[in-house]
Amino acid sequence: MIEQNLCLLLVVIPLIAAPVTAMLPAGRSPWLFTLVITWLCFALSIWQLTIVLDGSTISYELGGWAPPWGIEYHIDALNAFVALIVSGIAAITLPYALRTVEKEIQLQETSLFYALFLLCLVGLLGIAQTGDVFNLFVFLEISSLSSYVLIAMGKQRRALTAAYQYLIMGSIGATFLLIGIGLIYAETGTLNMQDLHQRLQPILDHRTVHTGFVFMVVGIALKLALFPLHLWLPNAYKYSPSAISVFLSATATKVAVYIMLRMVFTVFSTSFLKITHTEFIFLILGAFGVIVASMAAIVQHDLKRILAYSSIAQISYMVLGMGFASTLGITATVVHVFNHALMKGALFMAAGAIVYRVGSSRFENIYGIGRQMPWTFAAIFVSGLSLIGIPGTAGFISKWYFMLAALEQQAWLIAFVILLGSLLSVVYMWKIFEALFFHRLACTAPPVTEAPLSMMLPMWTLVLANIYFGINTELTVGVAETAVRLLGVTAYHE
Amino acid sequence: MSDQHLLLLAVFTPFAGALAIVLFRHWPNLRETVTLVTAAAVCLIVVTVFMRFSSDTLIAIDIAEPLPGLAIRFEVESLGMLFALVASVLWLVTSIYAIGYMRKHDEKNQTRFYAMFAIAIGCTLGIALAGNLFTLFLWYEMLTISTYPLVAHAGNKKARRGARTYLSILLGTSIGLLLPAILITYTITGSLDFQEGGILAGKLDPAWAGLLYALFIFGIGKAAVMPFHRWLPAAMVAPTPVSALLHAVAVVKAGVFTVLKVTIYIFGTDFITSSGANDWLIWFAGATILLASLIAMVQDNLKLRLAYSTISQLSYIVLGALLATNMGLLGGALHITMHAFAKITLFFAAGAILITTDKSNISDMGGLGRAMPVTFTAFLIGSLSIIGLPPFGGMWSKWYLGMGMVETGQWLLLAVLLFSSLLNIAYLLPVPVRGFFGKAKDGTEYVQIKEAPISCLLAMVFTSLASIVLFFYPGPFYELALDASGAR
Amino acid sequence: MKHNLVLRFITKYLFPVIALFALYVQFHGDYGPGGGFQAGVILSVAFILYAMVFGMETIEQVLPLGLLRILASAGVLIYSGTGVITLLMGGNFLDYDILSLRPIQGQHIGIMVIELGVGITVSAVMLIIFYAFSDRRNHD
Amino acid sequence: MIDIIIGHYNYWIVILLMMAGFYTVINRGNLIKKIAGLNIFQTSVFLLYISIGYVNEGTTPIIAEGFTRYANPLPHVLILTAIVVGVSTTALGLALVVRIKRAYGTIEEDEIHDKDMSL
Repeated sequence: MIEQNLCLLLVVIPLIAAPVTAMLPAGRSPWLFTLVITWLCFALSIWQLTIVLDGSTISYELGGWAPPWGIEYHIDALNAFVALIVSGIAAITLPYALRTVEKEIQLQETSLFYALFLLCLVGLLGIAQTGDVFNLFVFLEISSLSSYVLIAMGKQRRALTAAYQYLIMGSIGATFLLIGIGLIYAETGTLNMQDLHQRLQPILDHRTVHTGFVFMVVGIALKLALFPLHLWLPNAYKYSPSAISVFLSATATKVAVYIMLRMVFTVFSTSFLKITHTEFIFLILGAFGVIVASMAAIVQHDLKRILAYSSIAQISYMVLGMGFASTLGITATVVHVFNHALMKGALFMAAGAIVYRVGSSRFENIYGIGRQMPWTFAAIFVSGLSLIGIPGTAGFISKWYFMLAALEQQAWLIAFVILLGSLLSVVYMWKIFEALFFHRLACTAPPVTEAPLSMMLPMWTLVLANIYFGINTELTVGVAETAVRLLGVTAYHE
Repeated sequence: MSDQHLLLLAVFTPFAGALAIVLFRHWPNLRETVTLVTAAAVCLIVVTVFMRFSSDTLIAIDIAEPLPGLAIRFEVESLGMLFALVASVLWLVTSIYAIGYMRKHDEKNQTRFYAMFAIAIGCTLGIALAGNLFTLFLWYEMLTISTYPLVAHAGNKKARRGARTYLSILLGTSIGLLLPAILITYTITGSLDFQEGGILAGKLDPAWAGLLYALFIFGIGKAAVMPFHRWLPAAMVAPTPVSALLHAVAVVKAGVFTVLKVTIYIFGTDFITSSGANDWLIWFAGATILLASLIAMVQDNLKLRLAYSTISQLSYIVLGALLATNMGLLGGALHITMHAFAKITLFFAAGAILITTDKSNISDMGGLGRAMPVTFTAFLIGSLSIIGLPPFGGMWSKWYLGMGMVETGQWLLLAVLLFSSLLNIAYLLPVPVRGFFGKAKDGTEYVQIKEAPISCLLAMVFTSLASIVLFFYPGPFYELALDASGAR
Repeated sequence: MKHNLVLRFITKYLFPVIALFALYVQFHGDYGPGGGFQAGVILSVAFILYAMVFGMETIEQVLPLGLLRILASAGVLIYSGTGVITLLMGGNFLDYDILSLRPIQGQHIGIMVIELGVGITVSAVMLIIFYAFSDRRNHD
Repeated sequence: MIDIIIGHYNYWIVILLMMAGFYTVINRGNLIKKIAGLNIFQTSVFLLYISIGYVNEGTTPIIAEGFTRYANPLPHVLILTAIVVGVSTTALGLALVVRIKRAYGTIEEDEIHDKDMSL
């Protein structure tokens, strides 16, 4: 019985757990309960992935209403992979969250915090699972609304303005998406993704379809912080509570990338992309994003802000991959979604550990801190290398595929941009390394000790995963290739 | 223990050693014992591999396959064996030297130093034993990163700036030039295996071969071909043992080793000569030899002078590769060994002078030789070997390089080679001459200055004697180089 | 507004009417326009009107914030719980047909319970929002 | 031509509202006005959906004798959900504004910016 309802349970379990958590008394019990739930989801998502790994699909009709009337959950390798990333990161974030939340969130708000965390998880998992575009919009808003609140729970007052800014931008993005969905619906009369794909093919040249597509892409681009619509992101990641920085940076934008992939390649199609020349827009924006965001990262003086800008640059890589619209390009994007979740998760965890001990992530307060927190520094170092794309780490695998995709199409300029982005990331990561390790201590800072074990373990799990998935890529590349095949993307031909 | 696992053992023993060093950080004597034991063990393992190695059996092992068709693969072949032997033997010597040096000089963070040193050697062995270009690149990058903390060891502003230059040039060239070169090779051939005769022949349009070859030559920044040589002088802010082993032997030789590997096994000498890929690159190497020698002449800081000398000598090897003839390759491969033993002697001597007298400028060294005869004699032997005079090992490599040039009729390059030998005399010999016969500026006679600690002396004497022995008995290295160059 | 007799009088008598209308909308939603969303809002309007005229304290005695939070959560639980029950009975999630022997009756039962959950949550959340915005005593 | 303009009057209203709302969101510095603008913006989308679902001479989609043409109920259902989302967004936005006012003492964007910069 569990197996046949698997894809649904993944959404329903946290959905039921969220209100229960909200009713639990403040303290550690909400944390424990959430921990159990997230690990359960993680286990289920692994199970789900094993089922669809061979390229098969699962279809589930909510309420027994067959598509196109009812909502259908349609799971293939890509969905299951994204669900795995989301639930995996949630599962690894929770042990980490315990201590930071005790320090950063008022005691009486803990149960609400964890309830919102679960709601955010519901939203993100729902996006990954659903096969219905409107349902996707609803889940997107569930996750966004809860993340606005979670960000606003940050300690500094600027968390409020950051959350407000995110709320305005996010709502505009969601509304654009809604307009797009409405126009497409008006043309086709269906909301089911598979169905949409079928019905859109004959009318790909209709102007309404084009308009709807544009609205959708702009809306999603806002959510995934695609340059130049990225302005909400740095503050949102910087001022949110540490655990939320970790969770959102590793999942929220990645899920938005997934939405973009789904909309562009499943709902519309590669040929539509080519007709409308959207791939050039992706390539241009992606290239600018890589360079501009990396340069912006270099001039920051705050650990978390550097990481946030670097996230924007990395997302731009994923958009570049979509712009190639070839098997290799999309494989690179999907692999990077996973790898980037690993590296940014680890980096933000380490940043959170420093904030936990020092209370700030500004360079002038954390100079030389790496000598007092050697393990945290080592974590930043290794995952930083992964971000740069040093061979032997997960980041290298993604860079390798991006480069292959670029070379395949002889897009020398884009290949140059990818390499330049790598070099720029060397610059900003080394700025961090030097500040944390080789700079002399900030004179006013009292000595600190290493972060607690409950934070260290999840951090190092992710760091080691960075190395493991740099050496064994059976899972990442294997899933990505299956997923890409199902997306109907073909290899590049001249 | 099977042969294949010996390879893994050779590469990963230094890493285990580094771990043990960190664990014993509170007991300096134990820590240094661990260093020595690990170095000896690695040396033993590599020698064992050498004993069991013959050119017709293949010793190879794959440990993982991160990318389809690209395994992390270790494999022994002649050139790699040669490099591994040099690196592991010299690590043992340097460890002995380093203990005396670090204690006498009262360096801070010695645990970090020894641990990172061991890791760097592990990476070097990884490069030496890499079974394909992908694995080689992996260890190449790891070597850059693991040596960064060693360069920045002092932690002051000057060290940080030097280390930044070091890192940005090495990572910049490897990511910006070498990685695309590898990717292009992979896109064209679908493989990165090392193969006799190369993998590119017949698949790459000869017109583009020169460009790709240039990407490789300049991308391998560790070979320090101008204009990407700035990192080597910058790295001289590191403690002397680091300069000695890493920046005279391991790191730079890893660079030229990669150049040789790419030349022999990726391009293949025939393809290079037939496509003319080396036509204009040769002049970069030639120019580097001359310019670096000229710059070395005007350096007063001994370590800097040696650094520029290294740059010039490295280009000998690159030149040997670029000639793409058997003799040239033979000379280049031999020069890896000969230059290693000679140059490390010079650095040891420079370090010994620094820790006992606190002098690093050549102009201050007048008369010091009479107080430190062993050190200066070792320096003299090293210099003569580098200049290429008999009876010192350095003669052989220059001999074969010269033969290669004669063979290809590159008379101008031969002139460069000979002229630079003269320059070698001009910038190396003044140091011992001044030491033995000169006078201190203020006329003091150094009576209270003694020789460096005994472990430093031992290391110096060993390497300088080795330079002499290698003239009379270049046996194993010559055989390996002969195999690798295909001159047999 | 303590002295505005007319307002107080009307409010008092309007309250049950509004509440009753809310219940009508709630349960008639099965056959005509209506349902939990609308009913929940209408019901909360009754309380909000009362609070505006008679003061927050009176409402808070009946519906303290803690209770509202539990109600809001409970509504969601009723909704998702129904889905889980259909799962346990062997159907798909929210497959009401299974709730009774006759599918049509099952549909009736299902939608009733679901809408009840929606109604409870919506009215509780509306009141929580109202509390949050009106309760400024401790801050200004 | 005139037919097209008049015949699609619902779209003109939608576009007008959309632009007005969007302009307000972008141009106004007052945080409350921004949210009001956002609301107008969203409402225009609701209108768009509802007018899409309208069928000429159709009635409300409730089965009753004598009526055969119904409006498409699906957009209405969807928009009901979207309205709830919109309400939640508005409530959350306003709650944030209250907190911001409490923390900064103002709800004007430029003044908040000045206060952040002066730190």
